[in-house]
Amino acid sequence: MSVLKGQELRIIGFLCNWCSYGGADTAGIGRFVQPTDLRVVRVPCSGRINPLFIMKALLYGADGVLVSGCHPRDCHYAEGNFYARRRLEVIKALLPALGIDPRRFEYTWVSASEGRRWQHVVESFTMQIHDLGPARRLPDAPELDVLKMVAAE
Amino acid sequence: MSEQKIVSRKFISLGYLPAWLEELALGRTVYVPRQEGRTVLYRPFVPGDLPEFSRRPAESAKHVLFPRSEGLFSFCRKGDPGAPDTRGLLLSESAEPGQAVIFGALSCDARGFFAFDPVYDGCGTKGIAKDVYYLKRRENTALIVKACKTPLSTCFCHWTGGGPASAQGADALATDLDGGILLQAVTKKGAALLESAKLSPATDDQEASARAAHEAAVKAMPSSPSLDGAPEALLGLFDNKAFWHAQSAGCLSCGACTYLCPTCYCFNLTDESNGIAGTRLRTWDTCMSALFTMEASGHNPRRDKAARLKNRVGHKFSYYPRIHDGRFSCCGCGRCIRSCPSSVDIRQIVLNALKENADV
Amino acid sequence: MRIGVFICHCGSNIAGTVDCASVAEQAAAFPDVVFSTDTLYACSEPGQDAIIEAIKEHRLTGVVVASCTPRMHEPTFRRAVERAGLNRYLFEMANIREHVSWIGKDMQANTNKSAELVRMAVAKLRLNTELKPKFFPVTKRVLVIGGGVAGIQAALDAADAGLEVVMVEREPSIGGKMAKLDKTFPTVDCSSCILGPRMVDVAQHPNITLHAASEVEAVSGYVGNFEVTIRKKSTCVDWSKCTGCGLCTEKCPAKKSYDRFNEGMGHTSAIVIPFPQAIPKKAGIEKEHCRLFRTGKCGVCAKICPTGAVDYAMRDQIVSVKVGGIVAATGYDLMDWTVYEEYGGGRYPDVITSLQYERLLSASGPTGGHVKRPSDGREPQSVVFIQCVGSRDCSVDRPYCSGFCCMYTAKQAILTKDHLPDSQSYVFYMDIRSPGKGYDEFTRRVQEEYRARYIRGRVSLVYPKGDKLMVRGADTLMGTQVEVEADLVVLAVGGEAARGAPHLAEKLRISYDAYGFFMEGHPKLKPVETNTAGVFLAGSCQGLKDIPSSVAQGSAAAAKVIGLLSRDMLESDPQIAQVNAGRCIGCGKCISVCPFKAIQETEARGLPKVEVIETVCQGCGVCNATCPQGAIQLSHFTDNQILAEVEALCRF
Amino acid sequence: MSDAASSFVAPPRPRFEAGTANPYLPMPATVIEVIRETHNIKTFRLVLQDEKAMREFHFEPGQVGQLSMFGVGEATFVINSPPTRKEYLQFSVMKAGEATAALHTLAPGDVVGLRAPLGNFFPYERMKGKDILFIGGGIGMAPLRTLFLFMLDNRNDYGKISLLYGARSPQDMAYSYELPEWTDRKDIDCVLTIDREAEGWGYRVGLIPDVLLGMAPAPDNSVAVTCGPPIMIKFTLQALEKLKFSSNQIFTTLERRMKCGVGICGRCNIGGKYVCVDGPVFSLAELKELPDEL
Amino acid sequence: MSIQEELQAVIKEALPDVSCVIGWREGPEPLRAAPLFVRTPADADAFRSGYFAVNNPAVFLPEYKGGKVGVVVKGCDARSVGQLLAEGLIRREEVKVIGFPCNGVIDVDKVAVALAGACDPGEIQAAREEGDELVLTTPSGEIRLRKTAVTADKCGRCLFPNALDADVFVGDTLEPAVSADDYADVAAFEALSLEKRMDFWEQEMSRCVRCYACRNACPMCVCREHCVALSRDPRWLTQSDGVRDKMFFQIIHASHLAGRCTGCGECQRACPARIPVLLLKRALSRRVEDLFAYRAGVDVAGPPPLLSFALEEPKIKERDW
Repeated sequence: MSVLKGQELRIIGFLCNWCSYGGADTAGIGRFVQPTDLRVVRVPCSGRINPLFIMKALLYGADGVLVSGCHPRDCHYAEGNFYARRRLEVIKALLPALGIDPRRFEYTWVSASEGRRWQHVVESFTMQIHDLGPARRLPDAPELDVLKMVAAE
Repeated sequence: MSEQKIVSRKFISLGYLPAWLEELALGRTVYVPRQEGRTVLYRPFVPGDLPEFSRRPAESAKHVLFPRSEGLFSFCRKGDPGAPDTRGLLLSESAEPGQAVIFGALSCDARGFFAFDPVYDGCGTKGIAKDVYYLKRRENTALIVKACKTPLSTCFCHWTGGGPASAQGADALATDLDGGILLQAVTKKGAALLESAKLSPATDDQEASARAAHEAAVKAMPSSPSLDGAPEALLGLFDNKAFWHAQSAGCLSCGACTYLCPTCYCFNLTDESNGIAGTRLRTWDTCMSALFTMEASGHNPRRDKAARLKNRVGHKFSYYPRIHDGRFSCCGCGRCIRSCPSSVDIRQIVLNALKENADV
Repeated sequence: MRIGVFICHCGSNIAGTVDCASVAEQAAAFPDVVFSTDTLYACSEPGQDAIIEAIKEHRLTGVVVASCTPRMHEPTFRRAVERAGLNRYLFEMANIREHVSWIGKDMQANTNKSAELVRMAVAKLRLNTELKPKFFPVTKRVLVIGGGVAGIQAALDAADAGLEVVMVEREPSIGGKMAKLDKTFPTVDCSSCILGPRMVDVAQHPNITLHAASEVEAVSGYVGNFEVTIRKKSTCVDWSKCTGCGLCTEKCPAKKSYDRFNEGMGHTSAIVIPFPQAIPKKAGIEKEHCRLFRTGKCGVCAKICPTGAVDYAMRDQIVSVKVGGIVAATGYDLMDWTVYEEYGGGRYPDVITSLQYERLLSASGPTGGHVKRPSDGREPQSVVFIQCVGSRDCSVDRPYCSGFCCMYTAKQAILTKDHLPDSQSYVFYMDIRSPGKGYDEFTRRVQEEYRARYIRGRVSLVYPKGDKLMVRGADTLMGTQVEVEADLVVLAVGGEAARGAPHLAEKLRISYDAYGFFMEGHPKLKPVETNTAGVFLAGSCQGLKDIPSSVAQGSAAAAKVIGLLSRDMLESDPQIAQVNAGRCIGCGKCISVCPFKAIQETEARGLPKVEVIETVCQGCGVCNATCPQGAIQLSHFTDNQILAEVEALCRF
Repeated sequence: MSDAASSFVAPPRPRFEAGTANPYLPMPATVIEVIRETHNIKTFRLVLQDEKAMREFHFEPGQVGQLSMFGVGEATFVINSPPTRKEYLQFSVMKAGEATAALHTLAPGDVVGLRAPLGNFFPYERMKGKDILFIGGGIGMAPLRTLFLFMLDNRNDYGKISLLYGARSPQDMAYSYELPEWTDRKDIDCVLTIDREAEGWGYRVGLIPDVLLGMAPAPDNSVAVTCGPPIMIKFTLQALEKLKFSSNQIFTTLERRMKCGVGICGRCNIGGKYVCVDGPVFSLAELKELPDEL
Repeated sequence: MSIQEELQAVIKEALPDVSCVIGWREGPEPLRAAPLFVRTPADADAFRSGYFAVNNPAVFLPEYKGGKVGVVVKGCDARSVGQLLAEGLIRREEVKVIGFPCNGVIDVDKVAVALAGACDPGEIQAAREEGDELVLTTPSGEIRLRKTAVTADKCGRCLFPNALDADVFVGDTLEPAVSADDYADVAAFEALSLEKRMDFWEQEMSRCVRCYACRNACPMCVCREHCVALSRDPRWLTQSDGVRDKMFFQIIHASHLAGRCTGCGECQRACPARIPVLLLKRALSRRVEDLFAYRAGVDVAGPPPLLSFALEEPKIKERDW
């Protein structure tokens, strides 16, 4: 039930509903073939994305995290992506200090019409993560091993 | 030392210590004080890496018997693939703990378990429930304490009924002598550990030197005030808000004091789950946190830090002794003082309480 | 929770590359899932009925449908579960079509990915709670931005339905591009004869307030209650006094001013009434041409004006208005064709745009309807039309078809023959696109009846030869090079998004595409809606289209607004921020970041707290990402819900 | 401990009887019925999955249990069905925090965990032959219900039995479906009251302490048992004292955040008393000896 | 009059106006002063400033919101006061800030290193400063240490030895020893391989006991009992002893301090497991300073950088896909 062994890595995308999720849909409607590693979490706005979601994902098992929102000035909520831009940019600085390759996290802007661009972003980011390989994970508490029972079955 | 009967005695020269520890580590986890980063902690012995005795460990050894976090049991909701509508529940208790030895703990660490024992054995609540997890570990773990020579400025074990070379709560006592260590077992479990070819028989002279060392260590400690009146004094001050407000002014409400304390035994229970599987965790908890007593409704009987500090001091020097034969649930190790970012001094609070109560 | 999972095949759209049965089987083992199945078309009537039946039979308290994008059918399925008695928010979708089956060919990978997306949806659903909308009153007034034919149609329809309409037009007169046209295809009827009366209706309709020479400055608020600021640009003429008598334009000494209405095909005065049928018919000073403004000496118009309407010191005025809905009908502009060096890049006076040609053809134009070459005023005998100038041309980043050029070129060729019976027209084209009613017949007529020569091929060069222009191009059907001697070259210049369109889109918080055209809510199902509730689109601002389509969209947008504002109260989306007062420490960080000023300070038992103004919150969640304690949570997208999705992927 | 023993009643200490030596291990139980009492109170009826354990399950009126929502956690509730009616164990849950919110999602057939019985209980033996006055407010009726029904099932052991039960409004009244039976019974005196006038309400209107003073029960050979929200308890105790009930004649139950339920985890203490083992039932006399930390 | 005596006088003077003045007194250990709460003039005699007065008294200020309180601050402490003010967590009119020039404070951990096993630092019976030296009385005699070897790292990069925005400033202002913070510590750490960096944290965080002293000693961590560390809604963390969760808490702490951390180092000093948790915060501070030219507690006029934005961000170089 986990990622396909040897073929896929675990990439999580946080996409704003109005632009980038739509852009990913547009790419789908256009049948723009993409690698299958990415799993998308839909959020209303890139401003909703607490940078800690990214850190959580990276620390707890993701090999890469991609955030995409509306282009600056094009936010459905006017300002959300402006806040996001600052916060995402700042949180990136934490990765090298933790020993996590900063290339494991990228953010970008894709509008609902940019299906092609989305395809390109997914392709290049997935390739980038595959180049980096599986991420090292800090050990979890042994007493929580039971939580992985599902995977074992 | 005097209050306990010595079951057996051995001597080990310093050169043999690593080999003996390695021998002990066969089939057991041996915990020793080890330098970690900028501090000394009780960590599993690693061959080739000698215990660190030049500094006293920052933490107590209680995590060996009472882990910071342990899974009490796991649960799994099994769906029947044929009929997903029926869901059974699978509960399984966590595995039994293995054998362990703590070597080189302090006397105060051993006395800390004294505070645990009656509570976790159900004595405090007159036998209603035995904590099988702690008791099993207690049974499986042998404790060799090492006598202290010089006190730290924060030490006050002798105020609380202990001493720098007490073996209370331990299985054996180790004392540094020239060229080696004298080992004196006070329990059968301790004696069994001393059955090793790496150890040589101890002499009466060695025991005499040890006794002298113990006496010197006791002497090195400043004189101790009487805390006999503490239980009543603290109860008497229960409603004295100003007193507790002043005592707690510097408190930051963190858990450093309680987590490093050898006698603090409070815990929390939380569930963690993922999908259909989960576990119930028992984790250390601290009465210094407002959340400790916060009720779901938002009501909190100990809303401010004064009330919480009062509970910590009160529990150790009043409520606990009133249930447990007058014994304090404080071993005087001073770790709460040393580890407190604000240097809150529990000794001073108890003395202040005695004074304040006397003044009233 | 008792969860039911439905994996949709979408015919073969999903089932073609996803093993839906396997996904359903895997989902059966997910926590709280008590029922799991695959279904051919979940959105079809039998599909929806099956969901409803399953809810009842298995006493489901939550539903996951894995199918297409939630942007498509989330509302559909929400209504379905609601029909079965569930709260509509106890429903989640997994997008296994646009995000899986349509973008990957590997069945195994797709199946695995689909199952994981369903696992995420289940994980989130387990934390969903019932949410109920609140109701708030609406302002029954609509703002129409743009007074072209689409905007006029929308305004009149809405006004006739009893709504108050505020129309904002950037130019001094409404009418838009259509007002400049001589005739319209395929009927060749007079443009101003059909548009003029509608413009008058706008002016006279009791429900319509017109702000010409005005622009939307700012938009705040939300559906049902927008607050719009309008900048009324100074025309230096007090329109409340101006009678449109035209005396000033006659006496104005700056007669050589650029004539914008006529696309520069003639000259006009600096104080100007754009055209005789202008609505409003008011004069305005074009400062860049006015002597007084350029030299400080003149003032003739002020002296001559019988009503004393001229006011050189006039300032822009700011007007605020509350509206419940907005129709954007901002039209298009012609692309800047001078990038085409091969057509002379604007250096040859006898190479003109189709819109300029319209003005030459128009009886109300600068030549009174006589077709004359701009260079020497001669009647052209040979007229070459070049199509697809700035359309379907990736080299100038205009890959799209403007849609209307084939038709108007045919029309102009016909009109040329009507005006100059001895003339010969040549049309260079790529393809003839004429799919409308009577359109193809029309393009055939121009070739067969009016003998215009249609040459399939692109023009590679236009160059002057004596007082003529040589047009060199390929005839791809003949496979030869051709060169045509022309007296006049008319470029069928394509359209592009109106100048400043992206800027307006940002104010309206709607999306626009790479070319500046506004994004509709759904290309098929929501052609005049946007993703911002209460904002609708009409006409070419959404994508280039001809007059009938623009008018149809104007009516469609009006219908949407009328529907929206027919209610006294609107439902607010309950996916808004909520404060857990027990966790809030009143630090106010959320207040400072909220883009909508939807959070305010309050107090509980003497402690500072914040609260959300429910009808103002738009649900962006910036506050949620800002609050360090997580005391303010965006309903339906709470931290725990998002974390559950992340953990469903990571920790297993 | 000697101080407690000397008071009028020392609630007997319970023994842990969860059927296992591990006091933390819950017994799986199946929800057989869910009753929506009010907008935020639901009642759950459970049976232990182990039939033998269910048959042999023994508890006393007033004892509590820890209900587990696996994956969420535990919360403490009184067993509010009487030991005399053992076809199921009943708990009433008011929605307040995470665990109670999760419990509210339970449907028949769902599985929960139960650690019970825990804590002490009402000294019903010593109440025999006395007149019993129950005073319950809102969800506070739950702990009274078990003793009340227990006494009805042993009606001859007790003297006059009166119940004063109040809630904010008729909609806030739990066990409303049982009330007609109680009010109709001739061998008990059942008074219902709501805080403010409401349409269709056929009983008393007024705050519990006021109604109580109006009822003016005689303290002689009586015991008052009360439970409810803190503010109601405060004024009810005052009213009882005004009516000359002594602090030995008044019993109530305390609530405190609990985790282990067996006196170890250390959070429910009031001074040296642990509510989870020394309580939840206390006489007013005992409460008065405790430090003031409620 | 020494600065300490002058400060005592100033505290006494301030007293009628404030409910108490927060400063330092001698602690139970010679090397560590403890917080002092001066409520009566007599209390002021216990006041001590100087090398051992490490605690940041600003941490207590939010507790006293609503009434007027005095606080004696070093330069670094004053930045915390400044940031609390900038965020509206305390009110300017409710604090009386008493500043003085600070020559640096001790790092007790460095003493342990400098002693090199000669004795347990806890055995030190007395300590005094003599010029550039620290003289320690131990059971085995006097030990002299060079102060430069045991002074806190933050003092070496201190740009503001004189309390900013003080109502009363005692003594002559000092010139800072350096002109800019070069974040050499962060750079040095990041020069290690990614593997080594993660190894480091794995090792360090394994010692964490989750006591949250780091958080509670932080003057900017005002959430305290409302902190997400223990909450279930939102539930960012389990309560387990796993390195992952413990590391993640430090990430939460650092991220919540991004653009707010003044670098006082109390988090690290408070840690009973001696985990160098300040490093993560400094990595973010460096970024914030680079991007927005913002230093918490100093550049407090505008809104904090992460609670605001600019339409164009000249310093943010987005990836070009």
